[in-house]
Amino acid sequence: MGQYLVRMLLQVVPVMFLISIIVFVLVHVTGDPVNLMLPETATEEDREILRAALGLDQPLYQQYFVYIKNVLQGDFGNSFHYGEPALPLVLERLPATFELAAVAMLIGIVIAVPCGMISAVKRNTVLDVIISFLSVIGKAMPNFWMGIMLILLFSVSLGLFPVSGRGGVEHIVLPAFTIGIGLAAQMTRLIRSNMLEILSQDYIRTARSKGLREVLVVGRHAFRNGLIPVVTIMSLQFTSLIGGTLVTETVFAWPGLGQLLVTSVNMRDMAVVQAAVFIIALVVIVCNMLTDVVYRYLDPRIKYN
Amino acid sequence: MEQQIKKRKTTLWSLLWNSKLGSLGAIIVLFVVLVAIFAPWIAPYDPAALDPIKRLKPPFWMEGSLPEHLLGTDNLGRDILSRLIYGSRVSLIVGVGAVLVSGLVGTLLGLLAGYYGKWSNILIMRTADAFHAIPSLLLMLVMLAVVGPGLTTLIFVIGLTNWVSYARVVRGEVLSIKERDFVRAARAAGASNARMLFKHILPNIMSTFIVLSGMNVATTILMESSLSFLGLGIKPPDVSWGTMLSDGKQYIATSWWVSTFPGLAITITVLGVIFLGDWLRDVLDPRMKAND
Amino acid sequence: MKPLLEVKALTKQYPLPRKGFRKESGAVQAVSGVDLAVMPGETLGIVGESGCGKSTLGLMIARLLEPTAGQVLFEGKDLLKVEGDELRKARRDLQFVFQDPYSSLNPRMKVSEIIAEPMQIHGLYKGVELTKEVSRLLQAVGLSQQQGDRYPHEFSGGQRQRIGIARALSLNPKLIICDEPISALDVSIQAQILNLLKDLQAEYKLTYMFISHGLPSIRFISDRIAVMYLGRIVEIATKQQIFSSVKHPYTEALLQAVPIPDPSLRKKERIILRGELPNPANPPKGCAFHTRCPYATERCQQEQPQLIEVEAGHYAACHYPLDKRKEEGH
Amino acid sequence: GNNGNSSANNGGNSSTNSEAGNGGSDSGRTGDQAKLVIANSADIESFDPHNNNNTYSESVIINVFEYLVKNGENQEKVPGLATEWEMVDDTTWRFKLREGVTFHNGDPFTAADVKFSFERVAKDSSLKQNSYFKHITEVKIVNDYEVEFITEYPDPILLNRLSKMGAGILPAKYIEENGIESFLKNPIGTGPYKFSSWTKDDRVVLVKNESYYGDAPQWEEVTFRMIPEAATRVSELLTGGVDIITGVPVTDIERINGGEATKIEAATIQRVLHLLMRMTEGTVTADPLVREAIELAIDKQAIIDSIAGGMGTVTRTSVTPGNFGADPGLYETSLFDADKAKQLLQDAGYTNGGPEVTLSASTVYKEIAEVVAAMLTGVGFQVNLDILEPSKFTETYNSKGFKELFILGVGNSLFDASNNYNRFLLENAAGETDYNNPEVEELLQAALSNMNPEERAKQYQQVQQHIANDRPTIYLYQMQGVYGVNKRINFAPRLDEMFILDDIKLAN
Amino acid sequence: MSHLLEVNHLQTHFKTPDGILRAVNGVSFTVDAGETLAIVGESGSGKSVTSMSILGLVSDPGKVVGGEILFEGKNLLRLTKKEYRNMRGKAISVIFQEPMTSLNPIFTVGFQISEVLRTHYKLNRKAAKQRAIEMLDTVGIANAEKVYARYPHQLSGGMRQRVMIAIALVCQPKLLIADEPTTALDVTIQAQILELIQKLAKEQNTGVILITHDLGVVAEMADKVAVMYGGEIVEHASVEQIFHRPSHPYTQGLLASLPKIHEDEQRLYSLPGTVPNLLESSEGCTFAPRCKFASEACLQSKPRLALQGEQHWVSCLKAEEVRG
Ligand SMILES: Nc1ncnc2c1ncn2[C@@H]1O[C@H](COP(=O)(O)OP(=O)(O)OP(=O)(O)O)[C@@H](O)[C@H]1O
Ligand SMILES: Nc1ncnc2c1ncn2[C@@H]1O[C@H](COP(=O)(O)OP(=O)(O)OP(=O)(O)O)[C@@H](O)[C@H]1O
Ligand SMILES: [Mg+2]
Ligand SMILES: [Mg+2]
Repeated sequence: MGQYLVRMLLQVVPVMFLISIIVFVLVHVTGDPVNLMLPETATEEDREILRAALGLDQPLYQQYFVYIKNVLQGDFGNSFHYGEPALPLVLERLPATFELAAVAMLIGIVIAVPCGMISAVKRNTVLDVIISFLSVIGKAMPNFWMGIMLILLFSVSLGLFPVSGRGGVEHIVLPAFTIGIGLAAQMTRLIRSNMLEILSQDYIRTARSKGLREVLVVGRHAFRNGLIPVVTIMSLQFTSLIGGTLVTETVFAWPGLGQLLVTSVNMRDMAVVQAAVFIIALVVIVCNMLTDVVYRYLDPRIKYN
Repeated sequence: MEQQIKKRKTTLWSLLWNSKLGSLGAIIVLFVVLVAIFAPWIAPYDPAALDPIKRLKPPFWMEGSLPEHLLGTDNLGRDILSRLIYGSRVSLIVGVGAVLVSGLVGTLLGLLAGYYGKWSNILIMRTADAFHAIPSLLLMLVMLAVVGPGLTTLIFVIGLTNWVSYARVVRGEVLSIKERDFVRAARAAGASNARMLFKHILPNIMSTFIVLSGMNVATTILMESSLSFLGLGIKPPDVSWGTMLSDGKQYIATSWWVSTFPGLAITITVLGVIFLGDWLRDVLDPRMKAND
Repeated sequence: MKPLLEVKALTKQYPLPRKGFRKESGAVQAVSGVDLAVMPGETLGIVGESGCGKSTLGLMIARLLEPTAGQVLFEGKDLLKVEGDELRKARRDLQFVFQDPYSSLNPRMKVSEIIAEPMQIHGLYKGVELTKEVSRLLQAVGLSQQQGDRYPHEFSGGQRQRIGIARALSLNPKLIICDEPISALDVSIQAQILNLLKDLQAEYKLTYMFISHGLPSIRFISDRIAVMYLGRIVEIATKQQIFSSVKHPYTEALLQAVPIPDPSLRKKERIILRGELPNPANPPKGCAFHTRCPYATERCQQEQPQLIEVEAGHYAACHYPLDKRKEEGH
Repeated sequence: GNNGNSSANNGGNSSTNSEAGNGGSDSGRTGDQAKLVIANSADIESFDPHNNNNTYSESVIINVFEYLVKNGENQEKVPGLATEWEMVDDTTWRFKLREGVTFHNGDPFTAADVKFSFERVAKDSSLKQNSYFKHITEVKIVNDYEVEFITEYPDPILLNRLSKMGAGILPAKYIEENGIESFLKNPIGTGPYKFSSWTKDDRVVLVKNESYYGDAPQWEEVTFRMIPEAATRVSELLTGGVDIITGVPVTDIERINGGEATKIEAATIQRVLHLLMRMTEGTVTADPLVREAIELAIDKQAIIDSIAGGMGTVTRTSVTPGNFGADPGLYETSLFDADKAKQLLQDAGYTNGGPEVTLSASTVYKEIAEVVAAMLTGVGFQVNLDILEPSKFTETYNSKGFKELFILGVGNSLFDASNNYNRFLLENAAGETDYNNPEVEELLQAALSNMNPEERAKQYQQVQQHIANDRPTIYLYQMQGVYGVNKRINFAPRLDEMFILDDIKLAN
Repeated sequence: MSHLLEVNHLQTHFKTPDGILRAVNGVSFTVDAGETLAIVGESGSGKSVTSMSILGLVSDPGKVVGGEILFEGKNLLRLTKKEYRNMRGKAISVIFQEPMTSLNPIFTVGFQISEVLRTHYKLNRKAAKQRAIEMLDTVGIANAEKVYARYPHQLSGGMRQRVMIAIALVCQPKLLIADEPTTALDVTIQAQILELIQKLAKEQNTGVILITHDLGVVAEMADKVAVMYGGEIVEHASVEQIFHRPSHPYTQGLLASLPKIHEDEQRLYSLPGTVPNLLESSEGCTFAPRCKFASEACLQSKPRLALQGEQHWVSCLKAEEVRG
């Protein structure tokens, strides 16, 4: 375990540095935060003063060194926009974001697994076509459409769930479904194509020759073997969700990282963007590690690679 | 024997014909492509011609519809049918173009990472991690600042944010394919690395590529609309399905048709692409031909 | 005469996987310190237990697998030291026929493309000439020109194997390593392929390394036979020597276990090797075979026997080579 | 440039107009009479009144922090934390402070707090409100309940400045003891409502200040929810999740009015939509004929009737009624004449194909920009539409990077003509419209420090006439605030878009 | 007495785009309890498909289109899916041709063995494990308890093969189908496995169908032999008769092709010509194009399996002549 962590760290640290440099440069390329912070009536002199106050008048590399030195001491700097330390701003969004991402993932899996398997087992039948059609709709209809439709149907017409906001369990159902449907769509297709491959493997025939019920043959013997690429995509999807549920967050007024990130990017709020990307990168890396662990659990052969 | 060979040459078409879904997909895709090409001749109106007074009229079967606007009008009173017809152009170009760009970049990098391993693997996969962690919005804004708006920029921006998933999946495939004996056999024959990569490994990951790409067409068409929102994509009066969708966003509750029709257009097109892709995958795989 | 191929102390370790998060837990010693020499025009048969490292050895010689240690001298040149273009050129003369014919053919290439590829790579023929050469090779292995237009999956196992052979022949190499080219075929097709290889050898003075489980086939095709056990050569001699005066108990067990295709000679009691199969990741101390050897002694458990020349040209790695043992009355 | 412009120059700051969204539901709330939930489309920036520059923030924190002077019903200045004031000389003002006022933590409010607050906002140039106050050179404490403001030069609109957000009074002692950061986490003011919690991008909760010096606040708890999506806000209102929503899309008006428990309240607001034109030498819009053609090409009323759902008033000035210096003659008029516009283009020498112009707008005004572009195209212009994401728009705007035309929604929290017309001062116009009319310059300069109200009003009226003729800017229309309101509530929208909580009452 | 298994005119066809592929075309044979029937024949002649047909596991484009499969007198083709399922693994079990790929890589071998028991005998986890370990022991795997928890890739080829056998035998089937169980193994391990099958067959009176290319193995193991060619059985007789009095030219050809372990030869005999195309149904004898005895008649009419001596069935018009 220790060794593994050390090895991961050896790769993580340079990646984090790389990311911090890229983000630093990117944010600076996109524009001058001062232009966004001051009213249009501010004079050039006002701007210079503010720039100096924020340290933006220094050469870029110098700014970066100052920045990275502070980061190494655990200080991610202050948000231009909120005037507060950046890291807590980001951290305080994480629970909402994780909650939404996790439940959405769960919903995606619960929908996609049976659909994908049925689709593969009943390949090229009407059922398969229907599932394909639904999953394309799930993918081709944007999240805002899906979200608003769900609100209109389940909140306004049926009164089953609250419209928006974060709160109890009932609040997460609609936003999670909105995202989950899109995730399910992609996973369904992937599971289908995997299952097709697996179902023609010899060991499936072996399972049948044992007299197992078809449900077990497919659900036990085929399914787990087909999970590896699905897990890859799932971890990709999950990590994408960590910063990328803006549309759904907006529709459901969900105070997640997506909104913060977009506001910060739009405001060129360097410190927050950096802190957010730092956290997201950590999540990406931790997820990749977890995925590795899950791989090993799913497929004992993985060790041989 | 002679006969058999002749039969083989014609099988491609007959295979398409025999595959119901494949031909359905082909028909859909062909239809959309034709619509895009012949848009000016088909569309009943100028897609940009607006008449705010006639805004938000419903499609023909609903009360209050205008007979001259079959699928109703949008928020500025433009004819939705005409916009759908013209919108197919940008959407198709972006959908296909961006998928190709991300597919090419991602596949290439995935190939290299998987094939060469070692430092190129670390370099590429960590870069992928970085790309994955950096918000795409930021990348897009930078592209906007550096390259300036336009259709090509749009395609490249989408391509550059989407390559990661290709790279990951392709790399995984390559890792297993490169252990197969036929790759060794090619090496034994003295094949160069390029030959190994493109002649032996690449064709064997095509099916993965196709499965990924089918759904990605939908993703990119939708992404185009959010980029247009950032000012990176096309500008009015040009029209695309994505922009139609986002224009209709605030009217979903009151005038569903504004956003639902372009959504359906995307759905049907992607469905066509996917059916065609499934078929293509089978055709590209000589083994599958036999059992369709 | 100088040997065409000389292998010195060739060794391969496959690293064992990590278990969970623990660090590397050793390695499988697939091939340990093999020395060999093959003369031009000769066929060296290699037999041995499944998993004893035959394929690994072959792959390393063809430099399709990086050895952990050792030397492969081909025409006096150390193959392991060449790289890049030079390596690719060297490969012209050294071809490999894979154990699994199906997986060694790219499923997405037509057979004619597969056969033409090596010639294209080395720029031997072009255009019409290439086509002609491909059909000549197809015919040489008993396939028709039209069949070149098909994909590998459309062939039977035996035909695929022949495609692999045609591909190996296309470069007119000096040495072909055949890794169980006939195991999955029915006897009639086996015979066909064995004949073909012999004919080609006669015609082009080819040199073969022929790996197989089928002792009768090995006997038919080989000049000399090497017997491997757990990554080592335990016996090597001409086929006459092996079949008439076997020296190593493992070889003896192999020979006795060969089923005889005659029901009237059915053995009442088979001599079956008992005992634990050795684990290549953790080979037993002393002679690797001692766990199953009916003659094993204390010494065998402690001391690893070296491959020594027991008779002229007959080498065996046993403390008690069979004849000697009989003499000594063990 | 020390003119006070509270501008809402783009969608980020605009609480009205047809932009996205609404919605909201707070399931715990319903049925609780003493609780109020208001859904806004954007979050407040912070609880620092000095470092905030948008209407949303002010509409919320105005209930927590108070000003020395307040705006009365007709924008007359009424006592706030100051009970009386007088101008000692052109650059000195004296204020008498209200006694017996305490901050939410119990500390008394005194002159020290006033001094602290104004010196902070006037001196710290990194604060977003700084530019409105930096000419205040000193705040002198006369005694605990009397202060004097000294300004660098005569400022006719000092009182207007003192009744806007940057003039919020902060607790000097509390901040000096705890530091500004901890203050911002736990802000206190003197207002009728106390800070309870703020979940960013989600909600701000205020609770009743039991020891308020004025009338007892009537709501136990008020929640301001942030719901960016208009459709969601409307759904929240319809399902009873919230009581008041801002920014109702005009297409949803019918739905809300048709709802059993919901109604629409709309009122004119301070925001006027501008179409600014670059008059820089060499641009096509430098030609007055072209500019006139543009104004004549635009059917403002049609825009209001369609896109704005009838909610708006055509105007040729941005100093609308209720503001100091308004010219009623330019209000409620429009000059649409497409044929004449075509003729003007001909006259300007564009015989085949009109001039090419780029029209920039933030996505907030996308629809309007599209319609305007279509109208311009209709008379022969070739229009490149350049729709920018709001912050990109702001950036371009602040760096004066637009081409011929751009659309801007401009508010006016100072209720004074100077706020709108100072943009035509040579110094300010340079690089933006490049408007240069010496007469106007003279008038504007004079008005800047003219302490005589009548004269000053005249000066501004003259300026408006000039501008209406010179057309560095065309005014499209004055907008309306459209609110959705639960019928259990009586709510009258305000010109300044503030939520004065105690003016919102339960209907009975 | 009725046979344990009786296959009558079994026909299994694959629908391919090139036409109907007659992989098994009218095959008939019987197996009695305790008896070992070896099936040998050309690669691609339908041996594996025949065994799959008996198990009802022919994969997709393939279908049993004719004939009957009587197991203990019951026609398997008439069973419901559920009845068939209950039969599989319990009454009839199979050792597949590919030992390397026939085990599910992600389950422990122990699980895969006990799964059969739990399916058919509803044993609980513990009992099933107990039984599975016993079985591993029986197939000669040392340290069975440890091996129980291993994954297939952690076992050698021979061990995997024996795990397959354990799965096939754990329910004490009445019929065992072993499809080339030893192709990839060296002769010493092969011998071990063959002995095991033989012993278990004798002790439990199991009928065995042994499919193999190795005529040596056939000679050692079989009671009866069926020789397949082009989807048909061309000769069916006791093992002695096949080896000593082969009456079909193909059988003769096979035997003649064998390399001899005790002799050095310069050339091996091999049948001329190529494998028949199963897509075309020929009028005459499928082997005729490669047969040195073939006459006009052979090309005209299809021979049928006919009795040529005691329990010796040959499908050849010229059987007499062939036998010489
Ligand atoms: N990639 C690998 N990783 C780890 N171990 C391996 C790998 N390839 C082979 N081995 C191990 O190396 C040893 C030798 O394998 P090799 O394939 O050379 O055997 P072989 O003699 O060809 O056997 P067979 O007769 O079954 O083909 C075996 O124990 C095998 O398990
Ligand atoms: N899925 C399939 N689709 C089409 N044809 C098939 C399929 N499976 C088997 N066949 C064909 O059926 C015929 C019989 O195959 P089978 O596997 O029974 O041969 P076999 O006698 O077992 O050969 P081998 O000795 O090589 O194992 C072959 O010609 C093969 O091409
Ligand atoms: Mg091998
Ligand atoms: Mg078979």
